[in-house]
Formats: sequence, structure tokens, C-alpha cells
Amino acid sequence: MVKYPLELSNIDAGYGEAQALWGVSLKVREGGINVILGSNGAGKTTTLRVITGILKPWRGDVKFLGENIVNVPTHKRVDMGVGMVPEGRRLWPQLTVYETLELGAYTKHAKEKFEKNLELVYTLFPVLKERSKQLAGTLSGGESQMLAIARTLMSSPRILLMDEPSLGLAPKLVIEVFKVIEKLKKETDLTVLLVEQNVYMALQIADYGYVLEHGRIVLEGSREELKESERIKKAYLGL
Amino acid sequence: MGLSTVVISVVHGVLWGIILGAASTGLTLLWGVMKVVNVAHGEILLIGSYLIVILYAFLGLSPYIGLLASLALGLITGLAIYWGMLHKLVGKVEKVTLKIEMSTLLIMFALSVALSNSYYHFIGSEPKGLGLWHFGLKSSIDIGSVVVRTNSILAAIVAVIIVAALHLLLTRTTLGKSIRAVMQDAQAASLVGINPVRIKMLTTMIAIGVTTLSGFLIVLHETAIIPGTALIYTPLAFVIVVLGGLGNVLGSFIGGIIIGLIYGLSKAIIALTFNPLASAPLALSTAFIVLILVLLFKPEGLFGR
Amino acid sequence: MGSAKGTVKSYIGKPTPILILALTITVVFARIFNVATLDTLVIFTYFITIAASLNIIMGFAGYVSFGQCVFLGIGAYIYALSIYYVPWMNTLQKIGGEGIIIVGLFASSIAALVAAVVGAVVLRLRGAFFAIATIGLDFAAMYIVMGIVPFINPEQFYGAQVILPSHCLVDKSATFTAMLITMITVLVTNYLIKRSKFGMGLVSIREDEDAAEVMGVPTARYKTLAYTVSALFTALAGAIFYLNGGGVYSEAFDLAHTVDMIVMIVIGGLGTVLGPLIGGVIYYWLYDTLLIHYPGVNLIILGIIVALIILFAPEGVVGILRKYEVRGVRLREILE
Amino acid sequence: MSKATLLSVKSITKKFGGLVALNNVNITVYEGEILGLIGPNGAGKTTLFNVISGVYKPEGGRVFFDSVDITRKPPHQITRMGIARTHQIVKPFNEMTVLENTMIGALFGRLASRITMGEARKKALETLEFVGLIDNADAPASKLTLHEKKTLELARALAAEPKLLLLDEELAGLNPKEIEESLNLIKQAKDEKELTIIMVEHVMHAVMNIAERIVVLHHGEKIAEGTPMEIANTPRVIEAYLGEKELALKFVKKLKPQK
Repeated sequence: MVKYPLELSNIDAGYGEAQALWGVSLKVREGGINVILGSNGAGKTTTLRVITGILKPWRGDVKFLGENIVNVPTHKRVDMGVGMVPEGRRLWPQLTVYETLELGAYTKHAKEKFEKNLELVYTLFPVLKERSKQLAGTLSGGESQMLAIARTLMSSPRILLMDEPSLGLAPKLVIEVFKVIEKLKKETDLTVLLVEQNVYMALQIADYGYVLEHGRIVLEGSREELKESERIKKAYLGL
Repeated sequence: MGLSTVVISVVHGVLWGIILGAASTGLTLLWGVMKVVNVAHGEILLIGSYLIVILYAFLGLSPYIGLLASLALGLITGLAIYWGMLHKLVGKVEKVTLKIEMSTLLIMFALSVALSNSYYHFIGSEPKGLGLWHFGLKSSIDIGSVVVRTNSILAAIVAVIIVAALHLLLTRTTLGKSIRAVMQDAQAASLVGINPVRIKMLTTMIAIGVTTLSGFLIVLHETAIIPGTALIYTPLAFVIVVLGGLGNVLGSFIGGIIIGLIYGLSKAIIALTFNPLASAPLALSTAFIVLILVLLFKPEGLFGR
Repeated sequence: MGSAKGTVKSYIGKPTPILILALTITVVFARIFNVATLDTLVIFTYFITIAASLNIIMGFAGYVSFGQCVFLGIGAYIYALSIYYVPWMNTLQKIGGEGIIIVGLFASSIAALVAAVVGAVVLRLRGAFFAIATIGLDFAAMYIVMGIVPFINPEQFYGAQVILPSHCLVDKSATFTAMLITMITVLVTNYLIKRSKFGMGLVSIREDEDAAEVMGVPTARYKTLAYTVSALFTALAGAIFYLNGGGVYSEAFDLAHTVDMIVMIVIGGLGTVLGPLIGGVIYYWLYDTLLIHYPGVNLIILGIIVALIILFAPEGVVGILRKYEVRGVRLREILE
Repeated sequence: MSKATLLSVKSITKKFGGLVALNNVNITVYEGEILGLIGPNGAGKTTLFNVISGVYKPEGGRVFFDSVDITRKPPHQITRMGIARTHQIVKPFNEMTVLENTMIGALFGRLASRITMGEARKKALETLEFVGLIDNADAPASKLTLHEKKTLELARALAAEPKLLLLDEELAGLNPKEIEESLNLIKQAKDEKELTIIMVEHVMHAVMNIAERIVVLHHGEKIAEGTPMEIANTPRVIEAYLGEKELALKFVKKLKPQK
């Protein structure tokens, strides 16, 4: 029996007068790596913004652990367990690595697990321990991405949202980031929702995925189903 | 004779600089963190000064109690300023654009007009002060050829305490770190569970609170204040904040001392070479020339990277 | 290759702001001429003049020149000192309005020169930094004046006050004429700028300076020019205003003057041609009414009203009106 | 076929603090071609555009346009000489109308010293007609959709009547249908207006299809130059950028045989 900690139903959303999502419904499967695939501008980031509450949808429901959270502000969703690694890292350049991790555990329930999470983060990313006193703004691209993931992990999320973690990284680092995601899946009971443009890489680690085009879900299925899909082969893998 | 003029002038300049530094920290918070160009800074300083003076003159309350009262009033004023004026402009925005920044400048100017005219109307333009009240046994101390008022020494001590407390608050507490995080990226802050609106509100309260608290320093240093006193402190605070780098509390403090030093030195030099009567205004003008030079050549402040 | 006179031609036939302008002035003046004294008329025209002057740099180019009053002060001081010490200038200004303008242009062109030199450097700063730098400029100038002027004539200029002796004073109707000419000139200048390539360049700088530069707008030159023109008119207005008042004090550098200007443009509508005019009329009326009915607290109320305008009607009167159409004519085209 | 050189970038080096954004880059652009500029994020593509358009002054090297050294010229002069560009992050003048936005392009472009307001208006209207934004001419630019804003950027650049057009990720953020429309527009503009184009692009199949030659930047260095087919077969490019050899070849297989 598969459980769905996060469900979107019939989401319409947009910016100003421009609609970006049309009736998007999706269910995130517990304990797995869920992906949303699509090209630039397909509405992937908008979907994540709706889930985190940065953007309020025009219509539709966002259910987290069975509760409708459409009217819950972003910072409270974090407390409920929605953790997001934003696109482009968005670190605080003038805060040290350690301070960043401390703030990651800002919410009450995260503070309680601070020591445990810190250990987990330092095991996953030993380099962060070495650089704990360094300012976040001085980290390299790969290290920044690690810190961004670590910061979110510190908030003790139930579900981890990741917005294009591979963006702007050299190919070698991309592979490293994806390995980290797999490792996370193995070592924790986290549910991951990954948004990716890099369809090829995403399909290596996904358990289940959705394809967004022009703000609509056009396809969904397990990894194998997606890999075999003619649509994906043609439009995204160039086969 | 010449040398002692310089020494006296520099000592007084530095003492004033310490006070200026502390009195400018509220501005660096508000401008650096919230992008609120608080051109009502001087008038807000005077809220504290006048409160202390009034409590002392009419109720006979010790200025130390007045000090606490001015902090309390500042926090409340900050709360009111945030919800009444700033929230609509900067509360929910992800990025403060130039236009929004200019709106904050204008609205704070409206506040300064309202406040300064309130002083004229309700308190009057006569100088007000703590009269003969002074800290310690003697009203002044001689150090060699330099005579320093004990009140100036008290002001400098309180100034250092204010700056130290604010610095510790920003670097050691979760609130302080949250404030810095919101300043650098508010959306990322909300993604770890920080409520940016709450932080902005608290930042305003702290900034205004520290400012009214510093009003104490102004009364002690100036001996007596008039509504026009604000007109000197607002622009000087901007000079200092720019010098120290936006949002940098310690930078502001050091910036204040530098300005005090420059003022003292140039005042002595002008007095010796030109005319003692012209020395005060011309020395003040150097502070603003320094401002323009720093803005042009090191806009991130002297201590920015 | 099209007509060479396209610039002018393409706008003929439209309800030109010039017409509206003339109309408004006539109406306003016809209404108040009988009751108003020359002094209030000078203040009224002065308000509109300084608002429209600042509009050139702040409204069109988007540079908040908070220390704009520095030019007011420079213009006023140079004018006063000129007629004080230069006999032929004093004689010249006594011919009447045009004489005042000519001497005033001397004073204001020095202010404009300062603007050109300082502007070339300070205009590299953006946003609040520019605003703060202009405040610095204003204070630096004020303290220099306070430090130097008293020594020019220690007996007369105590506390940097230059009080004009009676042989330097002119008839109020002459100062009014001079101010009126200045006002109309600056309003027309606003209109011409807005409709010109220069004006479009300035607005593009306001909207996105980097993009403007890359699109070929000579941003540095345009900004400096706008700042200089703006300073020229501000200084001229300051010279005439303080002449009318019979002397100049360091108060001429008071930032409150800039507040007056900014408030008027904000009420009227930033970067529009008629904004300063409409804002000036409203502000004057507000100022006057509050002063009469609520003396003492008038400026407190004014401050609150301005705060409310910024919060709830940040686009000003023109900003609100321009969205509408009247009989198929978009108000935007008339008002801007 | 010998083509005249329009732009030559010679040994350009640009540093930001300690970071070398461009290291001794040489590129020649011939009249009438479309040159694709690709590379991972941070490779220096936008930096190179900024050097060509005069926004950045390089520490070393020269840029020649029409045989004139433009390295130290301010951006507005370079634009007047005939180089126009679009921005990766669209920068419309929000409070101006679409028409006014485009007029700025015409007024301050290559014809800046001669053009009158009336002519600029006419030119702008023609350009808007050409790109298909004419119906939005009187709308404020802020009201446009992303695709329209990108088209407006193109219109502003075209109204300047450039000889060389720099397109910075013109297709980023667009959906496949919009990408196709934009590509058609670019091709059409190139043919009708005798343009030379350099395009920075991430949408690989697009750039592989439209560009005649491609230059690959990586960590500020030029690592390859050639036809799309050659690029797709260069091992260094595959390693640095395309990641998978098969994937790279798949892009090329989609290409129609070159004429």
C-alpha cells in the first residue's frame, strides 16, 4: 500500500495575470524519489512555489499529511515538515557554514533534533565540517549546493523538495549531487520531490515521475514507464 | 598652545565620535537590513532625548530611569512605525527595488516633518536639558590640559555598552542570525521556517529602540537640545553608516569615531590657520566631503569586502 | 528619408499639454488675482517652479536629488552677494522682471556649473546612495557658506545672513514677473524634454539604466545634462525667492525645501509634465488651508497627509488619472 | 567561400577579483553568419557579450568591429556603431509602452545621429509589425508575458538597425512552441535584415539547428570551434558540457544534413 504524504489537486496558479499552471494534480509517493520533469518554463518551479507557499494558487488544494495547507504561510509549512532546497542555492553569503546550519534548524521541532541532524549532515558532507567557520559566500559551486541541501536537512523535513539541484554545476558535480540524493534515500526515510530539466540524469534515480509541459501534467509513471515512453524519448532524450 | 588646541579638539572629537557611532547603529540596521532610508533618524533620536528630559524636569525621575523608559518607548514606536508605515512598503516584498527604497525615504521624511513640528509645537524651540544633573562627583575631570565633562564620559560608556549589546545580539543570538539571514535573502529565510515579516518588525523595533536609547547620549553630550538638533544628527548618521558599511554595526561605531576624529582634527587646524569662529561649520563640512568621497570610491563602506 | 521636421510635425494636432498649461495658469490666476497679495503669488509660482525643476532629474531620470536645495542656496547667495557688491548688476535687476532674470541667470549658471561638475561624478551613484550623496553635498555647501560668508563682511553678514540693504530691494511686482516667467519656462522645458529624444532617453535611464546604456543611450551625458538643467532652474527660483524676501540665510540650504519639491511632485505625479503643476496647486492650497485653520500643527498634519499619499496613492494625481479615457482621448497623452 | 570578418575578439582576458572569467579568448565572426556560443553556466558566455558590448572592460586583449577597435568604447557608442544585444534576464522599460521601448532602440541605435522622433516612431511600428507585437504597441511593457518580453527585447535590438546582433539566451524559459516561433523569427530577421548573429544558448537542439558555426567556452576558455557536427564529436566538449557521448550524437542526428 503506497502512501502519499503530499497531494496537489487541480492547481491553477500564475503570476499577475499570466497563468502558469493549469489543473496540476500530483501525488508524492512516500519514501521514494519523485521527480517532476520538463523543459525550462514548463511550470516546474511554479509547482514547487505553490507547495512551499511562496506562491498562492488561484485554485486547487495542497494536502500535506492529509491536511489542506493552501492557507498556511511558508515558514509554518517548514515547521510541518516541508523542506525545500531552492533553485540557485540562495545561501546567505555573510553567514558562516555553521551559522547557516544553525538557522536551518530554526523551527522548534528541528531544534530538538539539532545534534542528530548535524551529525547526519556532517557524515553526508564531511567537507562542511571542515569549513564550518567559513563564510557561505566563499564556498565553491559544489560545496554551496551541499550546504543548501544540508541547510534544508537541518530543518528535519518529512519531505525534501529540490529545485534543479544540478543547475549550473559542472557535469562531474552533477553526478555527485545525484549520488547524494540516492544516498539520502537509502540512509534516511525521507521522501524526495525533485524537479529537473536534466531528464537523462533524473531518470537514473527516480522511482516515480511526472512530466510537465506548458503548465500541464502530460505524463506520469514509474521510472521504467517513463524511460520507455515515446514522448520522453522524442522530446527530452532526443532518441 | 597650538598643540594643546589640537589635543583638546581631538579628544572631544573622539568622545563625540563614540556617541555618534552608537547613535548611528539604529540607522545602519534599518537601512542595511530593511532598506528603509530613515531620514527621520535625528527626530527619532530626539524622542528619547526629550522623554528623558521631560521625565527628569517634570516628574523628577532619574535619567537612568528615563533611559529605560526611552528604550521602552522606542520599541513601541518601532512597532507603530512598522505596522503604520513600513509594512505596506517592505513587509512582503521579496526584493526591495529602488522605487520602494525611495518610497521609504519619502515616508520617513513625512515622519520627520511631523515629528519635528510636533517638537516645535508641543515642546517649543527653547533649549532643554538635564540642567545641573551630572554623573559622578564632579561635573568635569581634568586630564592634563584637557578638561572633559563627566557627562561626556558617561555618554561614551553607555555608547560602548549599546554597541556591544547590539553586536552580541546580532552575532550570538538566533534572532540576530535570523535578522542577518533575512537581510541577505528573505525567501531563503522563510524556507527554513523564519517568518520574514516578524523579523522585519523586530528589526524595526530594535533599530528604533536603540535610536531612542541613544537619545540619552545626545542630551548628555549636547547639554541642551532643540528640535533643530536633529538636523545635524540625521546627515551625520548617514555619513557614518555609509562609512561603516550598510548593516554593519561595528563598522558604524568605528565610522563614528573616524568622523569624530576628522571633525576634531580639522576643527583645530582651521581654528589655528583660518579663524576659530569658522572652524566648527567648516570642520562639519569636511565630514560631508568625506561622505561623498567614500560613496564614490568605496560605496561598500570602509570595512566592506 | 521622411520629413526632416518630423519631430515637431508628428505631434501637431494632438491636445498639447501647452494648451492645457496655459489654460490652467489663466484659470488659477483669474481666480486668485483679486484676493491674493503679490507675496502669496510669488510663493505660489515659486512652489511650482521648484517642483518642476526637480521633476527633470527626479521625475524623468529617476534620480532622487534629495539635496537639490543646495542649488537653491547657491543661487540665492550668489544673487544676493552679486547685487550687494556689483553695482551694475544691482542697476540691471532694477529694470524689472527681465532684469532680475538676467542677473538671476548669472547666479544660476554658476549653480548649474557646480551641478555639471559635481554631477559628472556623483551621478555615478544610484538610488539611496545618490540621494545621500546629494544630502552630503548640501550640508557641505551649507557649512562652507556658514564658515566663509561671515568673514566676507563681519559687520553685516553675522551668522551668514545676507540682509539686502534698501537700495538693493526691488518692487514685488518685478519679482513676481520674474518668477512667473521662470515658472512658465521650466514648465515648457519639462514639456519639451518629455516629448524629445532626450526625454525618452532619461525615462529609459529611470526604468533601467544598464539596459538604456546598452541600447545606445549616452546615460552619463544625459543624466548630467538633466541634473544641470534642473539645478539651473532651482537656483533661479531660489535667487528670485530670496530676493523677494529681502535677504538670504543659511536656511536656504534647509532640506525642507527639497521636501516641498518632492511632496509636490509626488502629489501631482512623478515624471509627468503636469504633475508638478497640479501638485503645486494642491500643495499650496493644502499648505495655506492648514496654516489658516490649524496654525502650529499645520506641518504635523501635512506630514501625515504626505505619508498617507505615499502609502495609498503613490502614483499621484496624474498617475491615477492617466489610466482613464475621456471621450476617446487617453488622459495619459494630455497629462504626461 | 571567403567571407569578410565583421567582429574579431583577440586574446580577451577578463577577471573578477581572483576569478578568471575569460582567459585569452579568440573568436572571429564573419559577415552574415549565425555563430552559436555554448558552454556550461559560468563558462563566460555572458561575460564575453558584456565585453563585446562594452559593459565590461577586459584586462587584456582587443575587440575589433568593422576593423575599428571598440575595446575601450562605452556601450552606447558601440551600439551606435551597429552592435545590438538582448539580455538573458529581460530588461524592458516597464513603465514605457511597447512602442516607446522599441522607439528607444531606433532613436539610439545605428542611426542615432540622423533619426527624428517621427522616423523613430515609424521604424518602431514597422519593427513591432515584423516581430508580431504590433497589437501590444500601446500596452505598458510590464504587462507582457515572458515570451512577449523576450520578443520585445528582440524588437528593441532590431529597431536599432544593427549589423551584429548578440542574442543572450533568447530562448531560455520558453516552451517548445515558443522556441520554434522565436527561432523562425530570428532566421527571418537574419535573412531580411542582413544580420550577423551571435547567440548564447542553452537549448541545445535549437542552437545546433540554427547556427552555422559553434564556439564552446568552458571555464573562460575556448575549447572548441566548428560546425555543429564537429562540435558534437569533439571529445573535450562531450566531457565538459554534453556529458554523454551518445546524448551529444543524438543532438546531431536530429540535424538535417548540411547543405
